[in-house]
This record gives sequence, structure tokens and C-alpha cells, in this order.
Amino acid sequence: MEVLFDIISWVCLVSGSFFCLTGGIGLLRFPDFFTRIHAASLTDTLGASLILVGLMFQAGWGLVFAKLLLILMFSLLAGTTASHAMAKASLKSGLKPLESDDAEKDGVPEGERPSQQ
Amino acid sequence: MYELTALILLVVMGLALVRAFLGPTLYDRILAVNNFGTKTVLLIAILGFLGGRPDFLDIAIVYALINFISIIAVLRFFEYSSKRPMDEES
Amino acid sequence: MITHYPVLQVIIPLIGAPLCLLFPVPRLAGLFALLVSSLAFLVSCGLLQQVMVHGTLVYALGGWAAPWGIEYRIDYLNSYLLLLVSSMSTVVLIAAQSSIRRELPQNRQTYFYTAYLLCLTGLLGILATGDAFNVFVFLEISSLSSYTLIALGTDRRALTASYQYLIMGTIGATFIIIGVGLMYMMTGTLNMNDLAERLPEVNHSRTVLSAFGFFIVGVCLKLALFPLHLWLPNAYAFAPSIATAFLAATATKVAVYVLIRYVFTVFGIEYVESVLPLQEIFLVLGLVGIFAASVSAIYQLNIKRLFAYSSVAQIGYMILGLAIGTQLGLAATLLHMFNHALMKGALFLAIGSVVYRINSSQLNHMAGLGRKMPWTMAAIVIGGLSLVGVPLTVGFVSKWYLVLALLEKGWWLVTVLVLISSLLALIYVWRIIEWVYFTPARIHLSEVREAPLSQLVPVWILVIANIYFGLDTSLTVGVSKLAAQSLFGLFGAAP
Amino acid sequence: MNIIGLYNYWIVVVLMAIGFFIVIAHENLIKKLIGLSIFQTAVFFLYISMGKVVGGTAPILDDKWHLYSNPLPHVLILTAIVVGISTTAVGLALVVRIQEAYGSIEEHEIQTLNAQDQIECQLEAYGFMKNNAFSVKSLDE
Amino acid sequence: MTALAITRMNDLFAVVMLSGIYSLMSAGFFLDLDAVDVAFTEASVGAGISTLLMLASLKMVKRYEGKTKYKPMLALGVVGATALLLIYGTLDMPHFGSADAPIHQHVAPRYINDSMAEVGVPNIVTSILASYRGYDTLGETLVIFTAGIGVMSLLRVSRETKDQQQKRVPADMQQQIILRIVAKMMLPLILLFALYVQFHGDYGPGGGFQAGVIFAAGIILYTMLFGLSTARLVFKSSLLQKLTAVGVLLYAGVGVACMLLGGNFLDYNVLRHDPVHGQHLGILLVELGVGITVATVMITLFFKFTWRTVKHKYIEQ
Repeated sequence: MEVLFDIISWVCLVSGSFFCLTGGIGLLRFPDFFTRIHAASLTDTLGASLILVGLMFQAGWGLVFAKLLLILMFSLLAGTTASHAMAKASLKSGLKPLESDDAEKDGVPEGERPSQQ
Repeated sequence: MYELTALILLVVMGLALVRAFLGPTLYDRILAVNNFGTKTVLLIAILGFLGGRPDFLDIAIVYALINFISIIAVLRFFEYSSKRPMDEES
Repeated sequence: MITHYPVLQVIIPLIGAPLCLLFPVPRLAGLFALLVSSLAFLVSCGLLQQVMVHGTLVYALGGWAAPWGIEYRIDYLNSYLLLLVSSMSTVVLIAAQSSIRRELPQNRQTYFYTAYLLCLTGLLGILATGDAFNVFVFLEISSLSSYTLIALGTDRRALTASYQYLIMGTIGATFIIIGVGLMYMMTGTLNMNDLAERLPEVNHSRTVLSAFGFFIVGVCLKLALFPLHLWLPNAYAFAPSIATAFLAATATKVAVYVLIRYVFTVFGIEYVESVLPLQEIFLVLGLVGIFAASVSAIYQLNIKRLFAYSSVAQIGYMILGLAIGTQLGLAATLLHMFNHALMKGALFLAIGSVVYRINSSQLNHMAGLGRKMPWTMAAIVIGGLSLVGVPLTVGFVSKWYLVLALLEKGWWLVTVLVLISSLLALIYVWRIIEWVYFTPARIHLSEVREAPLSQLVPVWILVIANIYFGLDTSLTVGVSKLAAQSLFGLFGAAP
Repeated sequence: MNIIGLYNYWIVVVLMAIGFFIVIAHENLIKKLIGLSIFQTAVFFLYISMGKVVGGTAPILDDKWHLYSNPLPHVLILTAIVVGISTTAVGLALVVRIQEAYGSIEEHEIQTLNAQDQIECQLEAYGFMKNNAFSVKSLDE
Repeated sequence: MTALAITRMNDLFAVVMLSGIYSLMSAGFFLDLDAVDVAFTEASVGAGISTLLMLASLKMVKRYEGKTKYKPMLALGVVGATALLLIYGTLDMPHFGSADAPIHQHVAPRYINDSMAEVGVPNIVTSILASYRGYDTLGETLVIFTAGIGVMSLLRVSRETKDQQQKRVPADMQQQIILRIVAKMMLPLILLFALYVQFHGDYGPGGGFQAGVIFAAGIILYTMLFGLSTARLVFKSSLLQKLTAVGVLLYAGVGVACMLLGGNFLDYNVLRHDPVHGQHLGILLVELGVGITVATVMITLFFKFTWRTVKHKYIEQ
């Protein structure tokens, strides 16, 4: 049982960190804000939960487990909500997702910015 | 195993930090900071296990909380002063 | 209860401050602050008397013995200064009642009194404590509250002055904690006496030297020693008059106390002299400070600013006394701390009354005021003469001892310079007299009357004290000599 | 002398220098405050570093551990952090007020305005402004 | 590190964000050096509260730093001299992490070895903070109180205008429905967590100060999403003002009670017959006092700052 838990937790940790890594690279390399937030927030949620679950397997029942659970809940709620809020706020402020034809340019040119709602 | 995870998290934090420096828009920075924050939470959790005293997860909770609150604060900041939304580049 | 005196000294204003905030009516808050301050004054009288009888008092806070807990250690030096601070605070608060009502809007008065009591707490706490880190904590209490006091001034320049003070003061405080930290690192203790015992073992190390350096620079920032004085004139000039009177009379004295305490008690004078030419540095800075500040004072139009510069100059005298490095020199410094508090307290309170009546502290607005407010103006003149060092005033006594100490050391040139600098003081005091008495009022002043009694009384208490202690020097000179002796006797003789 | 053993303190020095430089050299009042807090944080590092014992653990007693880091610097720094935030808060409040009063938080602009205030006083003193720039307030007690 | 970038940027907003990151990093660093409580505090204060305050005041001022006319030579000189002095000082320091440095020999061993028997609290930091050096902590509470007084007096608005104008201020972030619901769900959790930190400080990292900050953070979150006027219904400024004073008074009152019971000031041993129980009670009350003061002062600070900026935004147009 111990070994099984260890293996599960390791798998979770490794895959979680893999997702985090991809998210980080995406955050750095993607061309505009919306693709970046896509990369970062999705992998972030998955990666963070996997790592936390992996830790939970290590912790066993107890206060530590409860705290990890709390962090997990919190990061699920807060992370997703924050991403949503960010995306919405940026959209409202006039940042526009990249269309396929202007993918080379970084961000939106000055003149094409939609006016304030 | 913890070490590996911690290392990867550090790398990701580095990447987020680079994004935060580079910009180019404000929201990129906010995103990077947010990402950096969540990674810090994880890192602290891992460090707790690494050091053999996992009962210090309180700090990770506080980090998560603070991270969330500061993101909201920042967003609200821009609801007020969104006259010039992308005045970041220059 | 008598055994608790050392802590009561600080605790009374400490508890008084939050209570003061609870008063709904500013006037009551003011009276309450006065009550608290006078209680503190009574306690400090008791303390001085006890120290005279029993010698050094030690009080372990929380019941934990010294190096583990924090202790209060009251000896001649700090009981003398505790008395000074609490008495000045009480006298100033008497005048505050009416002056604050005029100078500040209703809704800020309660805050003013609270901040005032906090500042008092901080200053008393610095004086009483025997713990190096505790000094920092109370230093911050007093500085934060004095930033607030200064920023409450009505002129917008008060804000920038306060900001500037905040930046400088925080840098100074941070330097002080770096110093304390390095000392702690080398000795493992924070208690001053313990430090004094354990520092000689590690005296040779460079860490202690740099700790000393940081500490001195930090304190000198707080002290407004000459090149680091830039924050002071503005801060004093634009703060509410009462705040200026209180800060000028006490705050810098407390900083000087910290310097003395560390140089003599913690590091020991031998160490200080062996590693740094501190005497020479202080001598030069003190003298340059005296001259530069006095000359600047001559060109000031704002009378508050004028006396603020004169404060910088007077700090120069105190530092000069320290630079002499003898027992007599130290005694002169201590004496001058007390006397300067008396003079500046009287002067700034009198200026407060002027501001109360004519709502300005510009010299030109005071033209011809000598006939309108004879008592107030007489107080200013006597205070000014005391600054110059005219016989029969306290200023003369402290200058006399300073000169004696200088002569004892054989520094003729410095003596001459000190005497010349007194002439500079005479010039700026004369400028005031000229404006006030010999210039016809350009603005219609017929409605201006003498200051109210509630302000005249404290002003004249201080003026009379100025003259009394100028004539009967037994108390002040006696205590400062005792304090100087104890500082040298206890720690100077150690190998 | 083994220099390597001191690397932590050197980081402290670098951070401190940066913070201090911001305080002195920059003119923006908020940035000065940020510099001040960096400066203070550097000092916190100094204290915490000196409390660390290699192989020790956090000073919360537990049966499994025997070597603890020194708790005293932690206590001191807790106090210092509180002091730091208090200073920052008061400083920011001042900045807000300065912004209201001057319309700027750049040091040289404020200095210019202050100098103007000063000059007005001087001019008035020597009789160039005769109108009632200064008025006797209500004088009845 | 981040600090370098901060010096370079002239967008104040970005600088504030970066300083948030900086203090998160430094908190991580503290954690690595075993200073759990410090990391806790630095995270909540440096990254949380001070960033919030900076943002709130940034709303008022220009976002960009002006071109500074540097006097770099002088500044560099001063900074260089300071750094050199410190480096010079480091040369004789005991090495980082060595267990035989003087600070681990003299005073600290007693805390580590005897505090369990003398104070009976596993968290040594708490026992030093609240008992051995409890007076410092009283001072610290007073510092916070002073800051509260300072900000209150500086950013005071008169009551009449406030009442008239408050109605005109719209609640903020109306459109972020998801955010509001999530925040509503989280608020009780946050407050519960604050209480946990408050009363668990004896056994784990935490204590009155951290708890106060977390509590305040919860309230601030609520304020940001539901508007200042809503939050003010619960936390009237006069109530806040009284509570700040009550916190300090509670702390000092415990001290005075000890004095009346025959001990020294803040000597908790006399509070109960058994000294360790007395210590427990004393620490509990004292931490509660700290918590109250910190929480209320932080909330007050935030309210004052936001109120100023909101006023500028909506009323003075």
C-alpha cells in the first residue's frame, strides 16, 4: 500500500510539474495575451492540482491533508476565477485576440484598437 | 522526487518572471505575476515536504490568498483608470 | 507601587494614548493628555529622587532577567533626561490647549493629542530602556508620531517636510538596526550592559567597527548633526507651533542621549577613541555646524525656521562638548541639553502665541509687535539672550562650562571660535529685536492683543526657569556632573 | 579566510545598495518608498541569515528535531516588518496628500513650487505685495 | 534580481507589481532559512497589504515616473561607501549557518531549551515574541497604532461631505459576477482561517499579527468587490477607530493586571496559580490584542486610501 501510494504520488508530481513547465514555456513563447493566458491558466490548474494531489498521497490523513485540500480548493477557485477576470478585463479594456492574419505582429496596432464600451 | 518538482517549479517561475519583465502589455504582466504566485504556493508546499516539516502549509495558504487578492486589486485598479488601456508600450 | 516607577514612566502615556483617542470631544482629549503628561512628570520626579537615594534602578519587564528579557535601567543620566522630557511635555501641553484649538481643524485635534502622547511614549521609552533593540522600537514610535505631528501643519510645505523627515528618519533608523544587528551577531546579546561586557572580547573585529559606524551615522541622522540636518529646519518651520515646541525641546536631546549612551556605556570611550578619530570628526562637524547653521539662521525670515537653524547650531555645541571627551565636557553637554530644552521650549511656545494672535510666523508680520504683546515678546527676547549666552541666563551657564572644559583641554582656538559663534547668535537675535521693537508696523495690528493667559503662563514658567537655573545652578550642574561621573567612572576606567 | 562562507551577506549588501540607491537617486516619491522597503528587506535578510543554523529547522519544538535555528532574530524581524509597513503606510498617506496639495509627486517639481512659496514670502516681506496677502484672523478669544 | 529591474522601470505600476513579486521571493527566502513566522508575515504584509496600499495610492498619482535629473555620482558615492562599510564588516563575521557563532551560544540556548518548561508554548518564536520580549511586541503594536493614527489624521474627510457623497459612488466591479460569487464563497473560509492562525499561533507559525492581516485581507477582498459603502455599513470608521485603541489597551491592560497581581509589568506568571497556565492565558490575550489592532488598522488604512481615490474619481469630476 505504501509503495502504491508513493508511486501514485510520484506520477502525479512528475506529470504536474510537466504541465507546469509547458505552461511556463507557453507563457513565455506564445505571441499574444490571449494565447498566453490560455497556456498559462489551463496548464496551471491541471499542474497545480496534480502536484497537490501528489503531495496529499504523501501526507496521509491529518491536518496536513486538510490544509492541502484547502489549498487545492483555493487554487481551483481562485486560479480559474482570476484568469476569467483577467481575460474579461483585458477584453473590456480593448485588447483584441489575435486573428490568424496578423499573427506575426505582437499585440494590436495602435489604430485598430476598438473604442471603449 | 521533490527536488525534481521543486527545480521545475523554479524554472517555471523564472520563465514567468521573464514574461513579467518583458511585458509587453500590462495584462501580460498581471498574468505572469499571477502565474508566479501560484507556482510559489506550490513551491512552498513542496519545500515543506522537502524539509521534512509539512505542517507549515499555512504559509502556502496565505500565499494563495494574497495572490488572489492582489490580482483582484490590480484588476480593479484598471477598472478605475482604464482611460488608456494599453498605454504600456513606449 | 514605587518599585514599578521605571515602567510606569513609560506605561502611563502608552495607555493614555489609545484612551485619548476614545474621547469624543477634542477639548477633553487635550485635558486628558495634560493629565497623563503631568502624571508622567510626577513619576519622573519620583524616579530622580529614588536614583539619588538608591543609585541605578533595574526593572525586568515580564519578570525575565536581563539578557533574556528586556530590562529598564534607570541611572543618573536617563532619570535626569526623563525629568526633562516629561516636564517639557507637560508645560507645552498647558499651552497646547488653546493654541491647538486655533491652529488645527476640529476633527484633527484628537489625533494631534494622541500622536503627541505617542511621541512622548516613544521618547520616554528610548530613555528608559536598557535594551538595544527596544530602543529601535520606541524610536520608531516617536518618529512615526512626529511625522504625523509635523504633517498636521497647515502649510502644504509641512507635508513635504514631513516626507523628507520620514525618508531621512527611516534611513537613520535602518542604519541603527544594521548596527544593532551586527553587534548582536558578534556578541549574541541585545542588552546594553551585557553588550558592554561582551564587546571588548571582540573589539578587534571589523564587524564591530562597521557596526559602530552604522550606528553613529544612523544616530547622527536622527540627531540632525550638521551635514545630515537638512530635514530639520523645514520640519520645525511648518509643523504646528506646539509640535515644534515639543520636538525642539525634546526629540534631538533624546537622540543625543542615544549617542552618549552608546558611545560611553555600550562601546566604551576607550574603544571609540582607539578605532576612530571620532573626537576630531565631532569637533570639526560640531564647529562647522555651529557656524553654517548660525549664518543660515541670520538670513531666515520665518522666525520658526530661524530658530530651527539655531537648534542645529546648538546641537553643534552639544557635539562639541562630546568631542572634548573629558568628564567636564560631557557634563557641559548634558547641561546644555537641559538648558537648550528650556530656551527652545520657551522660544517656540512664545512663537506659538504669536502665531495664535497674528496667524503668521514671518518676521515682517511681527513688526511692531513689541508693544502689542509685551510679555510674549519679552519672553522671546530673554530666550534669545539665553541662546546667545548672556550672563544670568541658563545659556551662559552651559557656555561657561563648555568653555571651561575647552580650556581644561587646552583648545584655545576652539574656545575663541565658540565665543565668536555666540556673536553670530547675537546677530540673529538682534534681527528679531529690530523687527519687533524698532520697525513700525506696516500692517494694521491694532486688534492684536496680548496672548491669552493659558499660553503666557507656560511661556513664563519656562522663562523663569531659564533665569532661575541661570542663577542657581546647583541642581542642573550637580546632576549632570554626577551623570558624567557615573558614565566615566563605571565604564571609562575599564581596561 | 573563507570568503565563500559569507556569500549570503554579500547578497544582502547588494540588495541594500540597490534599495539605498533608489531612495537617494530617484525623485519620484512613491519610488523612494519602494526603495526604502527594499532597503529594509535587505536588513531583514541580514538578521535572518545570521539566525540560520545549517541542518537546523524552524524553531517550533517538535520531538523529531533537536537542532533549531535561532529564533531571536525572527522575533526582531517580525517587529521590524511591522515597523516597515507602518512607515510605508504613513509615507504613502503623505504622498497622497502631497499629490493633492502640489499636483505632482516628483521631487524637483515640488521643490520648485516650494521655492515659489518661499519667494512669495520674501517679496511680501520687502514690501512688493501690498495687498492683504496676510490677514489678521478673528481675534476675539 | 527583481530589485535591479525596479530601479530601471519608470512605469510605477509595473514597479509595484514587481515589488510584490520581490517580496514573495524574499518570503520564500525566509522560509528557506527556517524563519517560518517571518515568511508568513512578509508574505501577507509585503506582498499583500503594502502592494494594495501602493496600488490604492497609485490610482491618484501619475503612473509614470518623470525623467529624473540624476545626481548619480553623489548617490553612487554614498551608496558605495555604505556598501563598502558593510562589506568590510562582513569580513569578520561568523560564517553563514555555522552553529558555533556567538549568537547561538549566548542568549538563544535558553529560549530553545527552557521555553517549553517556562512558557509552555511549542512555537519558540511565539514565546519570545509574547513573553520574553513581550514588551517589544507591545511597542510594535503601538507602532501599528501610530501608523493608524497618522493615516487617519492625514487622510481625514469631514463627515458631512462623506455622507452626501457616498451615495453617488457606484459599487465597483458590478459586472464581474463570477468573481463576486466566488469571493462570497471564499470570505467565510478566509475569516475562519484567520481565526485559526490567531489561536493556533502557539503551535505553528502564526499569531496575532498574521491573523490580523489575513482578517483584514478578507475584508478588503469583500470591499473591493462589493463597494466601499457596503463594507462601511459593517465597519463604521468610528467603530474601527475605537477597536484600534481597544487592541492596544487589551495588551497594556494585561500588563497592568500583572502588575496589580504583584508581578512585574507583563509578567504573566502571576495571572494564574500555575505559572505555565498564566503564561498561556497571557499570551492568548496579548495575541488577541495584537490581532484586533492590526486587523482594524489595516482595514482603516485601506478604507482611507480607497476613499480618497474614489472621491477623486467620481466626485471631483
